[in-house]
Amino acid sequence: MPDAGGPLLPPAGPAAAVPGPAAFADVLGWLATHYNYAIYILLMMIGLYAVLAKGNLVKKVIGLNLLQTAVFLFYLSIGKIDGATAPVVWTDRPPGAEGVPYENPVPHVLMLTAIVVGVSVTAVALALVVRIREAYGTVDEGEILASDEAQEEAESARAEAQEAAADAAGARE
Amino acid sequence: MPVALAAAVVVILLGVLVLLRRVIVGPRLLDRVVAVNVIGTKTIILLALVGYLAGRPGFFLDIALSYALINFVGTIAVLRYYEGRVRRGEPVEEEA
Amino acid sequence: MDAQLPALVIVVPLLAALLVPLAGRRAAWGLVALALLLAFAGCVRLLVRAHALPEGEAIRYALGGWAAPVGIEYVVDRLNALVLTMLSGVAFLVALWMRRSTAREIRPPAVTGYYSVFLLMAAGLMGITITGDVFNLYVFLEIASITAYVLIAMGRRRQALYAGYSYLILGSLGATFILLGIGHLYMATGTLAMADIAAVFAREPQLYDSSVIRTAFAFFTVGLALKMALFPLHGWQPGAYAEAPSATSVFLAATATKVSAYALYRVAFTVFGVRFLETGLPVVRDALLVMACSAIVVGPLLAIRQHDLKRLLAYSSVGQIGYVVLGLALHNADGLTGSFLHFWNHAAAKGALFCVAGALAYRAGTTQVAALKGLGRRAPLTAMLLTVAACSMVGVPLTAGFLTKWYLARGALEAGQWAVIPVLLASSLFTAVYAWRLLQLAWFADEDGPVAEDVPWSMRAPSLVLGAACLVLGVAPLALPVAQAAAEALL
Amino acid sequence: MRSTDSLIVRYIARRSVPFIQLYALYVLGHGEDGPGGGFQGGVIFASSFVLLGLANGWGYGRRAAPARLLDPLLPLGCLIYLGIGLAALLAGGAFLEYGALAGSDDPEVRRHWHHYGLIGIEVGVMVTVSAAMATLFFEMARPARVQARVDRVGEEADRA
Repeated sequence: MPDAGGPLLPPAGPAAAVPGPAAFADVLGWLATHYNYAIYILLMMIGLYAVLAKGNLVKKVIGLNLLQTAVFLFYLSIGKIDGATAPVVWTDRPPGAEGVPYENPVPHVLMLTAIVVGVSVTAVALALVVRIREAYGTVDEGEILASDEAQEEAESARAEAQEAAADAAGARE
Repeated sequence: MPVALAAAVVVILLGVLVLLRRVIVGPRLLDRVVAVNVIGTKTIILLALVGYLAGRPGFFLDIALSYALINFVGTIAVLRYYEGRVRRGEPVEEEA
Repeated sequence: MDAQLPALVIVVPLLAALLVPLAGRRAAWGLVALALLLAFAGCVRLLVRAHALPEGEAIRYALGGWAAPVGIEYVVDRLNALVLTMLSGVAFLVALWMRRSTAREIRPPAVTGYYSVFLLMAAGLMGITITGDVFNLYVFLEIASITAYVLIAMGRRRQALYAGYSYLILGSLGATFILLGIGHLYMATGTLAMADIAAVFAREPQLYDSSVIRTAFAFFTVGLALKMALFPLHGWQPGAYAEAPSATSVFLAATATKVSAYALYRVAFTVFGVRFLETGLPVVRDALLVMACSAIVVGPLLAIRQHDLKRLLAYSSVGQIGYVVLGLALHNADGLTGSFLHFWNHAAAKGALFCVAGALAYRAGTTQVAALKGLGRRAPLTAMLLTVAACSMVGVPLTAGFLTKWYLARGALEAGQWAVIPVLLASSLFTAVYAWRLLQLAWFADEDGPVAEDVPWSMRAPSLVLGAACLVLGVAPLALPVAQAAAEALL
Repeated sequence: MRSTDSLIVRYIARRSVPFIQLYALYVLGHGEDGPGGGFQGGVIFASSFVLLGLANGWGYGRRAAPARLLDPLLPLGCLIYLGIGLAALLAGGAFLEYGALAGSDDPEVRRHWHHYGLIGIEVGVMVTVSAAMATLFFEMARPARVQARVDRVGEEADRA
């Protein structure tokens, strides 16, 4: 398991500067010991892609959730201790398990809070999407923007027509 | 004993892999739903096995129980979605 | 009770937020105003107490009786006492102001809910300011943000829904980055209390070279820049301010983004330490300098082109947040003083301007700039308010905005950043262009609008207090010693 | 949302509600020495209403958990939490320092009261979480015809 607080990147030696078999081995070694970072970054990028590139508002929310889950995994992986047990008081320890340490409970607690926050954000987001669907009849970002634009144009055209009519009335008087 | 438990875990994980194929390829929505549901059932067993492996079955079983409940409600929710589309005569399968 | 004040200023609005839905429609507004008045009184008392303490000390309050590295701690020092006073003061004034405005803009069954969420947001913003724990900061940041999404989406037009949604997506993205920053910080230092992290840095200065710490700081900066709508990341902000109900716009524009800016100050100076800005990751400091300067120029430039008053003011806020961040990038006493002064100055000026927009929406039913025509004749007090606040935004001497620019300019000279001076001048020029357009319409356009009366006094009085603050803060050296003390305490 | 066609699903959903709620209370009580507590118990409690709504139709579930019951419960749970915190503050401790509720300095008594305080706030959390989760489900799954009725009532109130 990766050690918390260890160097994120392999030491930059001369081998790392020139891409070659040695640098490749370095990257592999980094992956072998720090695969939790690789996984969380990969998940985060998938989520980020969904948030930025998808036009469907619900899919954006799913992407956001993926992003948050990636962060949860990152936190939990930094709290992991090799061979440790779940951080809940273990009263009936069997013989031979006296020396087993607990995992770091702090990241777990933090993520419990973060999950609640994430659920609240998702709830608000979905409620907004429901209301948007009622107001616009679609959940597609492009269609919503186009609909807004059409409305603005119609409004400004109406205002101009009114002004022109008022001017004409003023000219007659 | 731990060896047998670990072997069981491996077998179940293999089963999950096989089921994942069914989730991804389909072909029908119902296939996917059933496959996901079976994966859920396997997860419950997996949780229990991990509990015994860790030597602390007591609260891993609690988690397994809660998971079973959520799995049940979740499956019903997905099937209700399916039922609603069938009732309204909307297409249920994704077009290829 | 005095010892319990740091907890009470948060708990009282929170308690009122829960009581409002139970109290029923009649008692709701009184409860909101009372809770925020109590919170304001508490914050003023905290400000006085924080300044009575010797240099470098702070009021500390351990929640649940658990002392700092284990439990969550509330800390009030000179800097956040200043922000707290601004926050609760503006919240109280907006609470007074919003009764008539919400009655017109929010559907009656939703009004108590609106009040409740408003109080939650005020409590969340004050929580961000007062907490001494980085994870608690994240939680309060999310409370304030989630309530802000709701308050924005309650606007009358359907565009408000989409504006709220866009803010939600980008705000949550920012919050996730902040959460990652906290995670990296915890990974490297093993603690979450701000004072404790600072102690770890003091003990092990080699941590400044660690890539984990640098990543953490980069995540904090990007996340908070998104939350405060710093220039290239301001996309969510104009729509949100323009479509929100008037009371939301006033409160958000006067406080919300500045609290995120405060959080960046807190993280950069208290948690990482000023030395980290200089030696650890100077590239972030330079990037902030460039972002702040471009915000200061581009914000008013974009504002000139707007036809909707609220959207115009929103773009001007994009520029104004640049002033608040500039002090961080300069990190010397004068620069920080200028930025801290701006916490109060901008709250007063922008709050007053959005009050004018709200009054316009209340009377004329529109916020188009063209609706300002003849305001000087129809509503002379509101027009005076517009004039004073606009002058303060431009930075006319004897108004509050001038002091900000003066100290920022001095700070820039001291830091050797000559390029900042033309940036400040250009921004004043551009601001003057759109301010002149507003004033010319209000005073010299000779067309009478359809409405011949001003807004009710319950709306006029709080906005006049904000407008008066623009003048008082500019003429009487009231805020200056407070801001200078806060700046010296940080360095 | 109409009820499902399957009699079996409807019947099982109805009959399992009390068991789910009992299990939720068990999870709540177990928060101190196992995986459980207010959040988890609250979500499981709410899932019983969600199940009812899913299987037996929106109206059936909503009658079991009506809005006029859930809406006051939402702030009430938080008020229990804050109230205990403030009670500790009034008893001379810090905010949320449950031990101070004992009113005595005996560490043994304080420890007991610490537990009572903890259980009290867990109950508050459970009330709010279960009410919030059930409200979320019922509001988002609200059928169009109910929505239309709510809008009509709102407009009438607007005019009044």
